[in-house]
Amino acid sequence: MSVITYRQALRDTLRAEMLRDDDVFVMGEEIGVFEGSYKITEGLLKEFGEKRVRDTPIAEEGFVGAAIGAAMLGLRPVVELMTINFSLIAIDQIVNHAAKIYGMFGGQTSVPMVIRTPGGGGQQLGATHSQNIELYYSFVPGLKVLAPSTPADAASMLRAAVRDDDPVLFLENLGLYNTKGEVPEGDESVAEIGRAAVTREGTDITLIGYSRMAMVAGQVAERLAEEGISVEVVDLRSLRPLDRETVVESVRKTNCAVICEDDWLTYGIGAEIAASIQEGAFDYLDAPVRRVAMAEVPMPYAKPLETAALPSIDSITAAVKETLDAVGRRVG
Amino acid sequence: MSVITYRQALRDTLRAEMLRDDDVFVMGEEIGVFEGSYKITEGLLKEFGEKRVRDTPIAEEGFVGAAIGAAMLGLRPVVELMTINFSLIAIDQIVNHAAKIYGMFGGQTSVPMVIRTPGGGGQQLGATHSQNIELYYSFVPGLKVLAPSTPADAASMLRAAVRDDDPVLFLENLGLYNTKGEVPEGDESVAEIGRAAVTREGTDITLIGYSRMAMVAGQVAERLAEEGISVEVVDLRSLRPLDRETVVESVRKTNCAVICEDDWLTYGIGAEIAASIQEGAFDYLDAPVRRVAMAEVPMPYAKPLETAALPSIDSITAAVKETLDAVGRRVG
Amino acid sequence: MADTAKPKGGGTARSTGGRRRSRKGDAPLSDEQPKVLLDYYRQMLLIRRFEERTSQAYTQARIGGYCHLNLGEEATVVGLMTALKDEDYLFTNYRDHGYAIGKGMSPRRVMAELYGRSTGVSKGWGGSMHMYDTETRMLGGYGIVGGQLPLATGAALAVSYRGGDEVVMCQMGDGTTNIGAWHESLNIAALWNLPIVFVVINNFTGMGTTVEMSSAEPELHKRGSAFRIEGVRVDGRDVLAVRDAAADLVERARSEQRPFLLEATSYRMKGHSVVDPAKYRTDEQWAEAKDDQNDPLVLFRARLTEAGVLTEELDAEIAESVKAEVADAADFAENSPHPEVSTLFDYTYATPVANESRRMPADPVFAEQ
Amino acid sequence: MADTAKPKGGGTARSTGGRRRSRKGDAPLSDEQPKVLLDYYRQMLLIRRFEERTSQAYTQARIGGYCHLNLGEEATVVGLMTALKDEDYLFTNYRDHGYAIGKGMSPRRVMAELYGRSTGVSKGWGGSMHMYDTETRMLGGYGIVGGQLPLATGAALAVSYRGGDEVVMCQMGDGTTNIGAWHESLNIAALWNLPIVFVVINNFTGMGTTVEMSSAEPELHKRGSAFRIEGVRVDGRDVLAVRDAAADLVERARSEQRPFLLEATSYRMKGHSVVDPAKYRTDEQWAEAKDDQNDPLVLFRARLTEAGVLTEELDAEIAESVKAEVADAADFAENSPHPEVSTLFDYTYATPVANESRRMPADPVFAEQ
Ligand SMILES: Cc1ncc(C[n+]2csc(CCOP(=O)(O)OP(=O)(O)O)c2C)c(N)n1
Ligand SMILES: Cc1ncc(C[n+]2csc(CCOP(=O)(O)OP(=O)(O)O)c2C)c(N)n1
Ligand SMILES: [Mg+2]
Ligand SMILES: [Mg+2]
Repeated sequence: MSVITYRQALRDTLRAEMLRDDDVFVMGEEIGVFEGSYKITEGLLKEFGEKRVRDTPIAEEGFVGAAIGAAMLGLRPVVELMTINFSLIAIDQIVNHAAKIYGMFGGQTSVPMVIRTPGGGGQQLGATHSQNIELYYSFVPGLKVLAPSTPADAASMLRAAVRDDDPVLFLENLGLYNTKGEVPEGDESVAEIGRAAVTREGTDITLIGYSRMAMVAGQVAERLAEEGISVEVVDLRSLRPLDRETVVESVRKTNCAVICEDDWLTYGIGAEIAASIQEGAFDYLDAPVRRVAMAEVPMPYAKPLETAALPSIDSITAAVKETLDAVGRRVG
Repeated sequence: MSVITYRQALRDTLRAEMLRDDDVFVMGEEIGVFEGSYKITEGLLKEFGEKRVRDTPIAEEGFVGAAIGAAMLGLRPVVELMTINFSLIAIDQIVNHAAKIYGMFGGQTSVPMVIRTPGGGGQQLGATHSQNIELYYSFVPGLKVLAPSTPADAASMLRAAVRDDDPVLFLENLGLYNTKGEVPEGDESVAEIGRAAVTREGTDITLIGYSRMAMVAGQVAERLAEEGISVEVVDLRSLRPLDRETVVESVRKTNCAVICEDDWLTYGIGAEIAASIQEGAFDYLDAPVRRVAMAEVPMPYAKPLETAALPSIDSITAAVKETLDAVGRRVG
Repeated sequence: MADTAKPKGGGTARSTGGRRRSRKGDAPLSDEQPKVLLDYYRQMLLIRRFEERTSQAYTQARIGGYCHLNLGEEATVVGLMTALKDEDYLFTNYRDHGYAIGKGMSPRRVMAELYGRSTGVSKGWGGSMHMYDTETRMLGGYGIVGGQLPLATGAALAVSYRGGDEVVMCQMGDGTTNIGAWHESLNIAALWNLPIVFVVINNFTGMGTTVEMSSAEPELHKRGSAFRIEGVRVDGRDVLAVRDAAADLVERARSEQRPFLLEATSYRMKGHSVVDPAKYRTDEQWAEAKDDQNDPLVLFRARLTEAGVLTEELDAEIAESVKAEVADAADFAENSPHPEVSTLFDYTYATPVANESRRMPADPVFAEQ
Repeated sequence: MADTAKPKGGGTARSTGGRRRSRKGDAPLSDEQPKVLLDYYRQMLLIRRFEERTSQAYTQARIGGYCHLNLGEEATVVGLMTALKDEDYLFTNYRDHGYAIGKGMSPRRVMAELYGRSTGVSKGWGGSMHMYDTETRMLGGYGIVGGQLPLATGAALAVSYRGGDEVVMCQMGDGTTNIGAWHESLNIAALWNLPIVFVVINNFTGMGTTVEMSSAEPELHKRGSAFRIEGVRVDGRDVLAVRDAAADLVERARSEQRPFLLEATSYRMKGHSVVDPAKYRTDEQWAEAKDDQNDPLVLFRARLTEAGVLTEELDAEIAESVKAEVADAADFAENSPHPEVSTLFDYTYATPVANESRRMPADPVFAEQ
């Protein structure tokens, strides 16, 4: 067991996958000479050279599309999009091409590629740089969307993504890069795509999150444990496919649920989770499923406004307590 | 009262708005010389000339962005995107610019523009031309998203969109253009943005749709009425803002609901509706809210596959009946 | 007629040695092999008749969706396809029937695709706009304008990455040179020295919008200048000129490992797609589109006849054989099975995955589990 | 020092008549008005000191988000802004502090924006990357690379639609010339004869990626050729050369009603943003960036001194006044109020609307109703 950062887990895994398979290569803006905006690719150019670590022009549509084309011929590109906000320039290639090529041509050619990109917010980056739009990809059949919240998951899920034959949107998070966690020494495990995980067992209420909010959910559970409230935490891990069964099973046990997400509430990821819970655990639910999400505004730059707009340990805690109140099961 | 097509209602309204206000102009691919892929702009070039009816190059990002810039200076462009599928090329301009400019700069400049675009499917257009991705815009604060289902609504809502000072995504539908409906002669009514409508009253169940599926919902209700089942139909009309109150009020009365939509189910528009209903009418719900939506595949070209993948009067009827069975209230 | 009897697009041409010469369109035919010339002629006629049949089948609702034809562009299609080796890759736009045939797919399977049958080249999943065949290396017709450009660039990247000898050809229309993907793709191809030839079929119009209305530099072959990419314009009515120009650039892309740009001017004989009556065309535009002098088949027939390569008898024979082949293709399509509804979820993912949705519209969300 | 005392970006220059002359960078200063030259000098120094202060405040966490400076680009900024009339419009990228000041915003309100205060030019909603001011017609700094190009083109369309006399200037970096929006925007501007000048600030690098690595035609002013847009390259270290070149193109855009392209080469003195130590720079690149010969302030100071326009005394005086102005700006920012949380929902929509979400994260969905 060693304790490493989420960033380190990604970097180590990328490197190992490149060593394992010559067809794996990385491309993106500023990933070579600059070593990555968030330094995930640090050292790779030096080790692997320009052929396998490709600095691209600022042309998201062009280089994401080029990665798709290269994947059609059997290479396994891992593309970095500097942040998910910039993916909007490449989204036609992702949604209308990467996601369609296997089906539209009757299963003749798969598209084995990974698009790594961080979401996040809370860094005063302003309206265009603080969006969490994983929804756009999670909605699309033909894509797989992974959203690990721990270094161990980051490693095993990135391994799975690189080895999978379909296009995978691999969601990272600015707020997770420096977080640390245990990763088994010499771990070679490959996560199964499409599986959520109960990351903390509990009996009073189910708290659901993914990516950074799965970590925050754990912190909320920790805090509520001190008040004697037993929170079960579900980390979705995979947004497409979505593991409804694990979520619903938990709610059947706890009889109530709160979802925390840092995208916007209306039509956000949590909407599907809530809709699924009411459909799959209707007879078990003792209170409405609540969602805690970002305020629905273009994110302001000013710190007090940004802080107010984002979900926090406090706001999630409040929603959990109110839900427990509603079912008359408040413990603390 | 005159009975006209949805297409005619749009065309008449566009023309009237252009006559009313010199700052209103239309632009898009093939809308002038070609008179529009779906002939909504037929005759406009001849009447208004090239200045106000602008054929653009195939450059969705460029001309949508240009419309935004023109709107910042106070013009009121009405842009046509040939189908919503092609909006993915312009989405960065819509989401990162049109939706942000008012807020990001502290409310200094509004962006009074309309983007008209049809969704739809069921025409064997294949995977890249059969998507319903209004979700992408409905998710974004700063945008308004309208989805009329009748000629009368098409007219009054387009009027509202053109006169509104914010960017409006105006969703039309290939399957509605030839449908007919009554529009009051000389009608000048301006719809209130953000309001759903109960388009048919009923007592047994609430059936919710928008755009073409609101029309289909009406047909389902009609058919079920023959079996003695009283369906209340809610047409969402506005996807952003979303009128949850009207939906929830109906469900509080009928105690159960089905949503029909022709986008994909997981994370689709219906997810938010179901999530909102369970939150707003929790104590009134006698059965889970069901959703009938498109199968989650890249849409195949072959007719039998396409037909199977799409929601239909039959599949919606089945879901309604199963829901009524579940609440033990099946009448017919 | 068995579809194996059809001469493959690039096949016959590859046996000739004359492709590298950059010859004028009206150069004498004396140093061409008659067999090869007749093969071109037959291919052009095959595409003409195939498209006419397509148009008819569309009108009879045997074919759905959008349907864009290569009528008037036969010399361009055949000339381009002849310039490629079997192992070279092709990406096109949605106006792709002729290319599919020219690259070597059997007309039977192309027609079956149009009919949406499981014997179609894309198993009925693609339709008119989305012909694809791994074997003949046509890596797809694409319906999003410009969508194929980044993909083709990426295919060339893969070739270069592996040190391969193949060239990628990326076909598109004139209107496509105005979209951002054009700029990003050509820039990347030039920066990374990729073996790709971008081919613009300039039929002078997008749907109804002319090149002058949409391209600030209407001499499209010059637009490579923004990337230091050499561009050539060729008369797309002349199959030999197209072949020579294309072969020259394809071979240079192969040996020099860098991208080139080819513009072929030709006339779209009909509307943008089968349903388009092209009412917007001016009298002058119609005259041009209908002028025999702009019909590649009329032109080539005259030239072959004049050179004594084609006799009236031979022409009738070829016409008969082409007619039979097209009829056979339509019969094959008509008699092929529709895809089974049970296959609806077969092609969402190549790697099977837990919790994938296989829900039919009427199913509740939890029925599947 | 009251912020009204600051000479407005374009203000002083507009009183001179010499802007149209296309003069070499090292032409004699004899036919320039000393007052005007000193104004340029002061503005350049103001931007230099302002950015140094910005950098410091960022390090002290008074400023958040990303923060990109104009250090090394002062001559370019001032030269460009001087070429514009008050009524002309400006769009820039995120490297926009200097432009905001140059176009006429008070340093106070620019600094307050950086501090995220409600007295900021964008009321604290924009931050470093998003300076905006209706009055001075700077219509925004934009953080999405290339995002401003279609917008600026549209602003020029509005001017043209109304038959106005204004010109739009659209600034961007060298790396931005590789994105699709560049192509689409320049093409549209040329097709529709729009009065706009696209200005590329070529500081030879994106973040760490050089122009040669990212642009297949690295002589960026030549890329207008794909649209028949005339392009000019100017030495961005020389404020007068930039002014002349820019004024020439701005006035031609005004009178000829068509777009132009201007490339200004200059040196980015520091990293891409305040947090970037630019470790990737080679020794040679660092030498270049630090070379006094590439520092526009050093160059202009020497030239003014040599011409007798600037004395040591005057220089000290200007330095003092600039220092005071920057300190005043920082004080003003520091003492300005933060926006109230109660204003969070004030700027989602310009036209109020039924059922708009005004939900705080902890609120249930139906609390608001
Ligand atoms: C991104 C996108 N925008 C618009 C369309 C609609 N559309 C289909 S074909 C076409 C015209 C294309 O013209 P050109 O590139 O010249 O090809 P041609 O049809 O003449 O072969 C348009 C606008 C589309 N399919 N994709
Ligand atoms: C669409 C998009 N892609 C990537 C980025 C990240 N990014 C910000 S600045 C920058 C480099 C821009 O270089 P250049 O255009 O030369 O401007 P400079 O910073 O040198 O002034 C990049 C890649 C972005 N903001 N937007
Ligand atoms: Mg064309
Ligand atoms: Mg730069």
